[in-house]
Amino acid sequence: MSRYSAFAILKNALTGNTGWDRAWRSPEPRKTYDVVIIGGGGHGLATAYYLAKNHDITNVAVVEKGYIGSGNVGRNTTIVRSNYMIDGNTQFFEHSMKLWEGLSHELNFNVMMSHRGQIVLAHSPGALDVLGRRGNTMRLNGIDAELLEREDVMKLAPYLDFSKNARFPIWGGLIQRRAGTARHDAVAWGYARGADLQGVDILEHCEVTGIAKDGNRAVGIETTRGRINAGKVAIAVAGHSSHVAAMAGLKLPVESHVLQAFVSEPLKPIVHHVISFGAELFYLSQSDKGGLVFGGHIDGFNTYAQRGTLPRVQTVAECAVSLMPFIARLRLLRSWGGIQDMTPDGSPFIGRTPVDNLYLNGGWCYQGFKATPASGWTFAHTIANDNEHELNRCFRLDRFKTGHELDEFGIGNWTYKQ
Amino acid sequence: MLRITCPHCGERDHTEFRYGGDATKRRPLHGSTDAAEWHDFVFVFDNPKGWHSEYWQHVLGCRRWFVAERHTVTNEIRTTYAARERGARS
Amino acid sequence: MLDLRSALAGFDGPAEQSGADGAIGLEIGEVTGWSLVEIGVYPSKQAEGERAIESWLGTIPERIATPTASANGLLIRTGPLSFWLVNSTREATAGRTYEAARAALPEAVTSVIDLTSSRTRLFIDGTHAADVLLKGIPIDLAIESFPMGAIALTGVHHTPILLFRTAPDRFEIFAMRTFALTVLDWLTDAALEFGYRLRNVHP
Amino acid sequence: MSTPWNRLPHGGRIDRQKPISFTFDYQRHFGFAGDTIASALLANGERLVGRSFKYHRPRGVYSAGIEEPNALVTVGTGNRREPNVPATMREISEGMVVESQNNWPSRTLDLMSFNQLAGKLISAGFYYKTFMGPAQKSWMTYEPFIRRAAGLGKASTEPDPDRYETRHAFTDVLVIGAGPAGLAAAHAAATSGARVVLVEQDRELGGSLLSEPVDSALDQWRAEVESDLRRRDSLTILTRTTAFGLYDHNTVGLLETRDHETPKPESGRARHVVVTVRAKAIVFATGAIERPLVFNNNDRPGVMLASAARTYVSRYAVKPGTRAIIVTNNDTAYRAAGDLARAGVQVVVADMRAEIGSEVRAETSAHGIEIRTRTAVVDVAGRHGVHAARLAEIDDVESKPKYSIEARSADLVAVSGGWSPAVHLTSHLGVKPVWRADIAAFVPGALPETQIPAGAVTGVFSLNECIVGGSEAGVRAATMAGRSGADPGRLPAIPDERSETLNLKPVWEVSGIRHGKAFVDIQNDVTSDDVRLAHREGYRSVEHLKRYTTLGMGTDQGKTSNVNALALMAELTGQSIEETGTTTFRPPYAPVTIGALAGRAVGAHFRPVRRSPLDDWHRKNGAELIEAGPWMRAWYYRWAGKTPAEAYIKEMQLVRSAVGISDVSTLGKIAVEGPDAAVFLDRVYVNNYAKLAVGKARYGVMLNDDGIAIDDGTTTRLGEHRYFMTTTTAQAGEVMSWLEFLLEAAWTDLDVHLASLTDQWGAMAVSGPKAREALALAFPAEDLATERLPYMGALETELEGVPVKILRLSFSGELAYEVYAPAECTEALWCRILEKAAPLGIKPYGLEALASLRIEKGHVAGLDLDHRNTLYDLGLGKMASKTKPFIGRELLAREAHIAKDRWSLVGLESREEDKPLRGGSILFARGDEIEGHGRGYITSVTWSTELNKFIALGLYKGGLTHEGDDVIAAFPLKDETHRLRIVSPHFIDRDGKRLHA
Ligand SMILES: Cc1cc2nc3c(=O)[nH]c(=O)nc-3n(C[C@H](O)[C@H](O)[C@H](O)COP(=O)(O)OP(=O)(O)OC[C@H]3O[C@@H](n4cnc5c(N)ncnc54)[C@H](O)[C@@H]3O)c2cc1C
Ligand SMILES: NC(=O)c1ccc[n+]([C@@H]2O[C@H](COP(=O)([O-])OP(=O)(O)OC[C@H]3O[C@@H](n4cnc5c(N)ncnc54)[C@H](O)[C@@H]3O)[C@@H](O)[C@H]2O)c1
Ligand SMILES: Cc1cc2nc3c(=O)[nH]c(=O)nc-3n(C[C@H](O)[C@H](O)[C@H](O)COP(=O)(O)O)c2cc1C
Ligand SMILES: [Zn+2]
Repeated sequence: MSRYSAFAILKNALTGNTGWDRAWRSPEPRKTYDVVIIGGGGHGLATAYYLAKNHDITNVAVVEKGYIGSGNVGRNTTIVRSNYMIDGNTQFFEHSMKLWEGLSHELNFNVMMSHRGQIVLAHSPGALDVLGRRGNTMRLNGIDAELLEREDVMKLAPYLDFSKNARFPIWGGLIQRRAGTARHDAVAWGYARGADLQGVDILEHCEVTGIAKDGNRAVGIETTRGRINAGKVAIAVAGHSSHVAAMAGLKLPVESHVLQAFVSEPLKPIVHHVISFGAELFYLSQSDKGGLVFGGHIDGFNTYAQRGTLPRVQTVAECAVSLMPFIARLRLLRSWGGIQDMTPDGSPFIGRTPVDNLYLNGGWCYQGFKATPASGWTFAHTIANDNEHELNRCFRLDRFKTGHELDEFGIGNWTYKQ
Repeated sequence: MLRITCPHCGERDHTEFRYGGDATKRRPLHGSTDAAEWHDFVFVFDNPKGWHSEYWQHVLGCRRWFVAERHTVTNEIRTTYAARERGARS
Repeated sequence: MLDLRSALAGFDGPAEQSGADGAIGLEIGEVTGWSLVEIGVYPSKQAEGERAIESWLGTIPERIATPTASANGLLIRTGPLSFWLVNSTREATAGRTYEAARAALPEAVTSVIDLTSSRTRLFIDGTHAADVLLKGIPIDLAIESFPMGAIALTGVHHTPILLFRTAPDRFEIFAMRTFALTVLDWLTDAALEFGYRLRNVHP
Repeated sequence: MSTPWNRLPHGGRIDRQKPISFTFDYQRHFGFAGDTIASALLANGERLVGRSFKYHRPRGVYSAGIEEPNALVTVGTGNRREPNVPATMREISEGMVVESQNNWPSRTLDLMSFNQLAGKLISAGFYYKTFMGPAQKSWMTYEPFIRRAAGLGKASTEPDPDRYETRHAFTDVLVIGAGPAGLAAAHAAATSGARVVLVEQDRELGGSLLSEPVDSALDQWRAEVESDLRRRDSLTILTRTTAFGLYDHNTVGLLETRDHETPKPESGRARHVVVTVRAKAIVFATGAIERPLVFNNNDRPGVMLASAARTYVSRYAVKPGTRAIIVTNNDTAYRAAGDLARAGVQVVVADMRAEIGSEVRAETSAHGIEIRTRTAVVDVAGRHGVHAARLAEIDDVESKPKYSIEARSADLVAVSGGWSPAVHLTSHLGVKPVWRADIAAFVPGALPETQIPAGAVTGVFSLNECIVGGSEAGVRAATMAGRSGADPGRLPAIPDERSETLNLKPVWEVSGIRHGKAFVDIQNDVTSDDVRLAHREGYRSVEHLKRYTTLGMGTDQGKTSNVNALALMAELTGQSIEETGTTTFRPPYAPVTIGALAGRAVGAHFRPVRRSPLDDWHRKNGAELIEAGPWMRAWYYRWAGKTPAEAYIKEMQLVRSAVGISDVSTLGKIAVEGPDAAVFLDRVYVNNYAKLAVGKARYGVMLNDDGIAIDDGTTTRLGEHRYFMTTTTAQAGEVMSWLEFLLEAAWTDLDVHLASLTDQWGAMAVSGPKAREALALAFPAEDLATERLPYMGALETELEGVPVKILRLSFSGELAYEVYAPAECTEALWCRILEKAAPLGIKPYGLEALASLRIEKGHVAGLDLDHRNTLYDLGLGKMASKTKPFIGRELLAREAHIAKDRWSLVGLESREEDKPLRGGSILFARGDEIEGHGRGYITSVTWSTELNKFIALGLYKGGLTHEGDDVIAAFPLKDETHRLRIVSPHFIDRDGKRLHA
């Protein structure tokens, strides 16, 4: 397997690029693995990587029904940040940010983590207080954050609507400079390659159709490529969590909703940060390829159809033009949808389930991409030790029974309104 | 666009409605002290890939709540009826 | 009596605008001098309630889309258990209609609520009236689908309205009072390309 | 004005009476009405129109339609600057400013262009393999360079001054595409009695017929059908309108453009409009798009699709070259050959097939066209424009070039690799297109019966069949729309026509030459080598191929490139094309103006404004307004100061010392009426309502099923079965829906009727020690004495014939009343009170003072009620009834919710005189390390005019069990800390003397 480097690129350029190998193998499934991970998204692949890397568990398969990265890891708006204020979330997402910082190096795969900064806007004095609380909590936990006055925002993003015409004027904002974007597909591919190098089998086009149990213990999976036995089974299927968990007889606090994302035609650099509107859910950044990548609210009804409705495209465009009026003349190039696993409190699950040897990672709502490294890291820990790590203890599946909700945004128990 | 037939107003854009979640769940009797029952009712969803009975309210319309049976993979809606009729139908 | 104030008094747009071709194609304005009472029928008393209404007014509309006329005004069904009685005479806010309705309908089966102040009644009149409305109202306004006299409960610009076709080219909009000015802003803006003149709006 | 260089003297669908001048890269050019930028540039001899995305290679016009991968230009200047406009679609207009893109300093000398080796260095995916070191975050060093090199056009950062709109439409039948199939479908559907909308992205109707010579029999047929359709009232024709997306339940998004009108925004005419059509049935008559061939340097200016070459000659009367080589693997390119030859172009056809039909041969031989079978173009010479092509004989079986290679001088290489039906829209809802090996193309998959494809999109090639198919589709669509039985009508007879054949021999790439680049995706600079590299590295699924190489991800979304790419991949993997499949088709079919998607819901019109009945008064009487959700509210009044900080203190002082009046009309108000109203309220509120006396009000709190507090407010019993509920401003809508839900879905046996009264009643709070006096002056006839109207008492009365409600409630902690009047009379009543009570010094106070007064009183609101807090957290635990169940009771009792150390409501008093205190500060006990999440935080702060210091409400671990503790509020964002003491949240009037006064 060739190591990636500038030198390797030069050498290969001279030989017609014929020296590169497969980034990951395409093996036949073995009969038995120590751990089978269902779902070749960011979290499943990262989990496999850290199982091998941190826990020396390498007899692992990642089972993916389509191609790896075909799920939300390959269709999200790529925002990475750690501006969380609820105890538990703060530490987890900051751990993730730390892993992001070294990820390209660690994986020997450039995931293009761009720490270009994220600006969250406030449109009233009250909203600025709320951001104050968030920013203060971040600072007190060693996370960078700066409060911005209206004038500061104007300097950083002069193209926003600062006119009298703005329905929701900009009062200020909060910037996390280490926040930014990463190249979504590269995250899947980088972890896949990293896991593969350590012996993990990545089984694509292999859909899980059943989970085999012996009593209350998970012992394997049924797939479209046959039965695979497993010491432990881990679910990381994002929008399909309920569907797969049901194969083991579990019902989850999850509703699946479609979230759309959008990209404009490619442009020369114009937006240099991640910008988050404060009046409605809307966020935008410019990809390295030049497209303005943006998104908004879920369409608002549960669905597994990986496509959105036109009215949502329009409300998102309304936010875009209202926030940055220059965008009106530009064109939408493509829109797509991803199925999100929405939970009652907007926070995820990483941990054990009522079924022995069956683990669940899901319920990521809008925020699973930034969580990918820490999610894999802690999930691997939980699988390896049959116990939660301190960092994912708050993400227990049974937290609603005890009242340990983690409601980061204070929206309340309405999955479809979040 | 989903085109949803309000049992009282007829077929409209889904933007006139608000989605209200799973309609198959049985609300515990008022005053039930069974916490587990409440937990499941409030927090746990079938979330099926397939036919789903769900509540909608015609907020930009007659404001009435009703049940729609919709397929969550194709988004096809096979029937709608007033929420008040749910007891009779299921 | 205390002065009545129109919700549109704060309108600060132009009272008249010619359209892209220089013409003034539409009239937009407020209908004043009417009252509105909501009648709610209690669910377990639906039959009784509807009978009471029918015996008082001599009519009961079957469907929301098709209101019926009565001696006390237009009776509109607004849902399975609710009606609006729109009387086209103005009788102050605690008007006779409310009192008459309360007196005519038994309290045990109906609730009667004066909503006269809660709505602002706008109209738009002109060949392009439907074209203007279609910029924001997702209702098929072709005359076959939405004939004269038809009613729809729907929305425009995120606010709920009752839409009423009073002539092939004339519509009325019952808008929420607190949103009425926004709706008028919306209407005049949408009408701009055809030109409009305001009627009975007095900033 | 002399006729431009490449313009033919006659013909074309241009209006020679209407010359138009425009500039391209500052150089003046002329064209005619009817020209696109591309046709005009070609007419003026401009072949090089821009640079490519990655390698910055010189590029020219490649097509004549929406599929254009190359000729993207920037149109307009200043705030109307519009990047990435396909030159093949935009019509020229007088004075238009057109610029080429992606080059620096100019399109002829582009310093960013990369040489051969550099090209190999930056092959597909190279960036994944480098720029990783040496340290963490090193991408930050390289990214700016990569970003600058990428991207195409440059956008303006100024607001776009033009107007955009959206519109709704309804129809029986929507016909997409006005080629022969679409025209026939529209005709048939309309004559069957259906309402029809016919949309066409081009400015004219006719589709491929527009490339027929003007006034030919086919053109006349086209014109006749058009005028028939235009006469029909039941048919709406939208040209320059692209159907960009098929959505659920037969809704289709259209983009209607009016650039040719250059509409002025102030005239109310929109530049672009997004139309949402709901159709009972849809006919897809979207035609087919020609496919290129892959060979070395196939991207050079002067290489173009054969159909495009034909269109330029016939439709625009432009000669795209003088010596053309047409390279094809099918019959259709012979049309182009014939038309070019007729226009005086010297034509050689390099046909890759061994045999060609005699009919084809006969037709072309008449024009002295040289035909070479088994021949391919393998390379092209000429950087800024083709000047020669290399032909090679290919071997029949493998399509590999044999040795003999011959260079031919040529300035036009027209290519045809077959046709791809425009299946895009048919696939937007997930219906996968199916591969048809006989025509080497994807056709629509099995569609629902209300979606009917017709014409070339179904893989039909003869005009006759397209028309017949179109008519059938139109009738079927009308039937689906419930307009059956009527006579489908008759089209004008179709003129005799040559039979149309394809006879395609699939050849994807003519390889064999090992230097240079053979492009698959011309826009994104993806070469066949990149496809091979992706294969080698395992990016073999078409979706991986796409993402790794960026194939098909450009502005053209791979309309010309996708099939070639997946066919190459199929060859490499040994799978069939069917197994290989296509990438997912997604809306929009062609890029859509974002402004048009937003329409008028932007800027000040972004969201509706909700106005209190006093809004107008506030604006005219010195109020500063502020957004509060949808509402605009009076924030403070200028009588009290110029800044909010100054004003609210004066306003508070007025209320505490005399009397003030404040607009509280935004409160949610709900009539709850019926025999079961009391039972209902008892269930939804934690406290008891059944026993509330008529004429009395009570403060209540509502929980969600999960036990979290969602709203609070007072509810007044006005009659035995008549209650008047108020809710918080923010939650009014939610509460109404929730109550309706409970009655319709949970407790259908309760006889309760609800009505929103928020708009019916305006409301004002009259507060302060002189409040009673003030009201007495305004209501001289009322007895307002405490005996008659005690604290929490209610009064329904009239003032000059207007119904008024007076509730003795207090948010400020002072003696206070809420006075309600019908919204129409609210201003009159407000003015009456101001006028009558003027001797008492009454003045209005705003939202800021209102909030500050309630903090002094210790009332929770807004930020404290953020869906995270339980009743106990808010210090309201005592309200929970022990005698009756209420919503949320069971889950409120969950262990974490009743834990003793939860963060709960406390009052906080400043211990430092001259330091500001801020909301959002984090609280710590004295002696704590100032780090982590602290023990709580401050929700709201005010200067207390009573205590002459900053006070605050906050949530603190353990709550009031810590009363008297000194704590620290940290605000690290401003490097501030502040010493505070925990106190009761009721800073004033703890014994309620003022309230009950
Ligand atoms: C439009 C959109 C925008 C978003 N934007 C952001 C953002 O800006 N920042 C952020 O942090 N997060 C964002 N998210 C959320 C984030 O993308 C997800 O939370 C995260 O990717 C989920 O984890 P994953 O990568 O493992 O999921 P996925 O990539 O979805 O992986 C799950 C995999 O499981 C596979 N699978 C499912 N069922 C089976 C089965 N039966 N057998 C085998 N395999 C199966 C799926 O095919 C899929 O590949 C966004 C999400 C969407 C949809
Ligand atoms: N099938 C083939 O491969 C092929 C090849 C060459 C020529 N032809 C000939 O082409 C003709 C085919 O007729 P036809 O009517 O099926 O196709 P057409 O190409 O003549 O017409 C299709 C029309 O649809 C329009 N269109 C496509 N997508 C659209 C969209 N999303 N929104 C709005 N407009 C859109 C196009 O602008 C075009 O005018 C026949 O004369 C046939 O002989 C067919
Ligand atoms: C961050 C990001 C940027 C994207 N940029 C582009 C782009 O420039 N061009 C494009 O065609 N698609 C772009 N896409 C969308 C993909 O083509 C694709 O639609 C998306 O990954 C979902 O996959 P699907 O459409 O195959 O279901 C982008 C996607 C993401 C997540
Ligand atoms: Zn309805």
